[in-house]
Amino acid sequence: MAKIVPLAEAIGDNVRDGDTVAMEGFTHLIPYAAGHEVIRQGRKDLFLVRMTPDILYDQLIGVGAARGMKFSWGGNPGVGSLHRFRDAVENQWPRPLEIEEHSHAAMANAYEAGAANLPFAMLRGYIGADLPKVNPNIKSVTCPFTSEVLAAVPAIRPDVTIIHAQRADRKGNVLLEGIVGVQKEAVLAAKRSIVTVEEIVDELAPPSPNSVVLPSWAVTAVSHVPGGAFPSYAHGYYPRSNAFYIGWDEIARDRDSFTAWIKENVLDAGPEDFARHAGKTPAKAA
Amino acid sequence: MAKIVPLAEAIGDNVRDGDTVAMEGFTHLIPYAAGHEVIRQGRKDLFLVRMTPDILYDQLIGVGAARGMKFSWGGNPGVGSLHRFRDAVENQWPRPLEIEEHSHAAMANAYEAGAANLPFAMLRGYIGADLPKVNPNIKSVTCPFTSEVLAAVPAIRPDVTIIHAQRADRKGNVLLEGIVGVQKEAVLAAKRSIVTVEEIVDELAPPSPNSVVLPSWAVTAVSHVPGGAFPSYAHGYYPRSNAFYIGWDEIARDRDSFTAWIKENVLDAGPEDFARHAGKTPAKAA
Amino acid sequence: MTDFTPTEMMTIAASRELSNDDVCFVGIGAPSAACNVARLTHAPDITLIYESGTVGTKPDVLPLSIGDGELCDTALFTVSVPEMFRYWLQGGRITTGFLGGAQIDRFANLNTTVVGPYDHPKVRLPGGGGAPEIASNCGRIFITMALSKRGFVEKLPFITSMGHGEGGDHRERLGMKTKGPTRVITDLCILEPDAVSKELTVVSIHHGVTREQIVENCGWPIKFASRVIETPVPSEVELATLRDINARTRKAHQASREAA
Amino acid sequence: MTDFTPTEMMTIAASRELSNDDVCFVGIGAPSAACNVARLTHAPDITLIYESGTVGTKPDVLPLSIGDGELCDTALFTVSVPEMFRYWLQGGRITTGFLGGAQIDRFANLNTTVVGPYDHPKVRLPGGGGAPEIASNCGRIFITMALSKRGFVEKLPFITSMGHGEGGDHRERLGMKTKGPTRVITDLCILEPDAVSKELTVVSIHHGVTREQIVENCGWPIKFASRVIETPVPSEVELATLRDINARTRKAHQASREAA
Repeated sequence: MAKIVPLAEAIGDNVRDGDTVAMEGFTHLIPYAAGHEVIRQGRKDLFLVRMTPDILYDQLIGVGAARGMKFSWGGNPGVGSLHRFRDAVENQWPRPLEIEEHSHAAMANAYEAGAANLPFAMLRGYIGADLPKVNPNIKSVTCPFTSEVLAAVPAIRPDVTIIHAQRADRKGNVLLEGIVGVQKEAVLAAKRSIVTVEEIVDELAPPSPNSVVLPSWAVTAVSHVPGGAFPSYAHGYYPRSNAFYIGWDEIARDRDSFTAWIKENVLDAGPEDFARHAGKTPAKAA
Repeated sequence: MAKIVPLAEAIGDNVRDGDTVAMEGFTHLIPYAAGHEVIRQGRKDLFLVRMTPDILYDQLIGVGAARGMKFSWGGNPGVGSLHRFRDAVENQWPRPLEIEEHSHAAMANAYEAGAANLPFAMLRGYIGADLPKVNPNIKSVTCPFTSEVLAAVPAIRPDVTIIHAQRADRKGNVLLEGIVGVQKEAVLAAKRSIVTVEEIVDELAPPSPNSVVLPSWAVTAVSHVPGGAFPSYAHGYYPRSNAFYIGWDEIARDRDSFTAWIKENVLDAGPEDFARHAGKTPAKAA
Repeated sequence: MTDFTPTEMMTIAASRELSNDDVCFVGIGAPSAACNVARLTHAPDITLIYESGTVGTKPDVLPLSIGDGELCDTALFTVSVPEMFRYWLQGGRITTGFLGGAQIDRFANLNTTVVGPYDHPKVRLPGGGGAPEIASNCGRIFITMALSKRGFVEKLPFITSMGHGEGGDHRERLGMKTKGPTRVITDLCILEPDAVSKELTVVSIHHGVTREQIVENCGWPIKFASRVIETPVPSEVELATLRDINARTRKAHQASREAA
Repeated sequence: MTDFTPTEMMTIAASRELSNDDVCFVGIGAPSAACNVARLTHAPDITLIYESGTVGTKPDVLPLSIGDGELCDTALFTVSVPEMFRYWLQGGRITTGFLGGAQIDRFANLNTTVVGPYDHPKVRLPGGGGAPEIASNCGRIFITMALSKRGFVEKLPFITSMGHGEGGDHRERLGMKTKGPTRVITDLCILEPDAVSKELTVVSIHHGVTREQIVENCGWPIKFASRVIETPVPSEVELATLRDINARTRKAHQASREAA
């Protein structure tokens, strides 16, 4: 059964130095508040996993919390580069970053295989592409019926997965809605999981019997952090701050302005500071 | 784009003698009206696929429409045997029935692989079980990373899949809700597909953005057949007739009473006869 | 209470093995009754899953099929069948699976496939359904079956799902990390696999049942543990709960028969 | 209308290639604009899919990211990302995929991964994302990129996604049954792979553009088809539609900037 605890406690209990950590969210529901708490608690040597490392992972890389990253697209969506990520790969600042690079399809399948307790995932993928030449974790498997050769990648099994969701009930059952990405798979593939939520309610009340729900017994900890996905968004609560994503380009381009931003907005701040983003501009689909 | 046509036309255009046909439904939403239309149109030499062949496949087997069947559990749920299925396997009446038998997990994975356009599915399955000794379509595959050996089965790719759903809109987009079984996978795995529905509405209005929807362009034909899942049920419309399932045991036990039942309720009837079951006893969850 | 049927005793004995922390893969019949009695008595927070995809169901009446509407109506959520078998069962999320069968052997292997040769069966049974993977992927397995010579046999014609195979460390040798069948609950007694040989052994005898009855109703020379207890008789609450849910179930199925 | 920018011409030329029967895997930027112009002009029933899982979206403003809320709000339905890549893309349900990149070669292979050696890159680009499998699993691929010597290069340092590989029947030899890149739409002209060699060849030149400009802006000695037409200039409706959606998009993003 999930424990409902403050965010600092959830991170403190479940994220350890050296862990393989997936903070997932495909544009939507990115767990920014939880990621900032990881930075504040000074976790180090993390191996980060995420399909689309965006600003949050740029921040974790920029403060030197990560020893490596497994990913499939590392950019600022619609804006351009992740400057801290580039600085780490191109100049080893603030430390070298080991990378394991895949395609989206391979990562999505690898999470799926992790959730399904399979050792690997197979896909019709990487045909004619160069990634298999530089990534030894891309191999192949042969169909025992047709002899067709398919790409194979290891299942993703994080030590801990962290996601943000719309709401939980008081037992710790969690509802996700909208662009749900790979979050369910990432939680089920992990040894431990933390979910931050916009609201904790008496009745979960999923709108459909087939809604995306994570039962309490499949989650380790739930924390109430309104606004915790900002500048990403929470469908039904608040919209994405495209302006923040555009503005980040300038902040992250320079090591000093980045470091100053982290001090002011992460190190000297707390999860409660995210609350001002919650519901400030109601989402259309609320 | 799906064509919205009468059931007789949908079956006439899309189900051919000798086809591999999946009429899916896991207790819920079983396409009885469509199956009866297949019998009425005299299709023969069908290779039937279904995880849980129940009364509908007992009927198809009993009239001699099937040359073979791929399945994982062939019984009358909660009641007992399928007598027509047993008669075919034990006594070759009315004709021999080739069987390919799997476990539920293997069938579910095989449909999933078909929908994903993979040639085979793998699973942690069949360990210590005898089915692999009698079914040459159960092989193995070795993980290229861990050397673990997993079971492998061929993907299911039916010529045509037939399902029943709650509703479609006028463009042919389809909504399924409740126990959705393997129907989405079975449709996406097939070359052609037919969906019978309780209602055709102006707006599909799924209750959640993550509802189970089949878009019109992934479906071949949609037919409006209210009550078309009876004696199975349609969540939100009418409940399962457990009494019919219990009563079938007696009807099907004897070749003559079975044949008489088919003549009266299938050959001399039509899809419109199912309408009397629609909404007669409103479902709790309506 | 000593006024109970052997089937009631079997169901209640099974229900007692379950706790609030269990996530159960429930089958139709005795397992469904046992799980729901547990939920309505000592284990209100138990999670019941039916292979039709319904998770966290709290049915008011027992389902006739594994996919009755009642299960979905009262579930926390419902997933597709591929997801059920991939993420939840194979994913290792189920603590306890229930199985039964037409036949069982001394190592708790089960047959629900055929009597006679597979290609020319004397009796064609429904087949395994979810059993082969339930047997290997659940944390532990409970089996409920009435004890009879026809059901408890010396040698199975077909192994539908593996229990302890040939006994001993056979499961480990095949790479399985789950416990397999840990209890076989019958209408006369409770069996457990021997710690080393894994042969099913009587550990508890139901009230009013004799060792002779047990020996006579088993198809192999059945062994008794060095310490055998008497199964505590059903409490009033247990029995009332079971009879209530059975009565509600009969009424509901009758109503649906009349409406049909 | 002859009062249009090269980027507008590129977007509108791309939009014309799409029809009501298309199921498009849409990328951010020019492809998103092109697909939505098609939807708002000659192809109202076109199906637009974004890799975030949104199917059948009809956004009123163009998304900044592939997963903006607008896409989900206006979608027929939204699936998980694994389902998107497994059932819909790999499942072979997408007729047309859009790609772009930092660099392209004469066989329409693309690089969005690195400039310089992979292990010690001069410039680390975002990477492939969905591109490797979009390139192989969609029925056909359209590429939109501005023509420039930096982008259209003699040799790629890294092949992120394969177009026609080494040319000729390379795709068939690797077992692919899809067409690969069938059109490269630039701000100056439209290229198509030669029927046999698969080398990109100019087939249509935008109004006011000279052959010299095209030659000067390409990193390899670019070939012209034996018959080259002038790309029809944008119609008033096309241009108005594109400018309207761009204006709505600017306004929406500005609003979100002020609210931030």
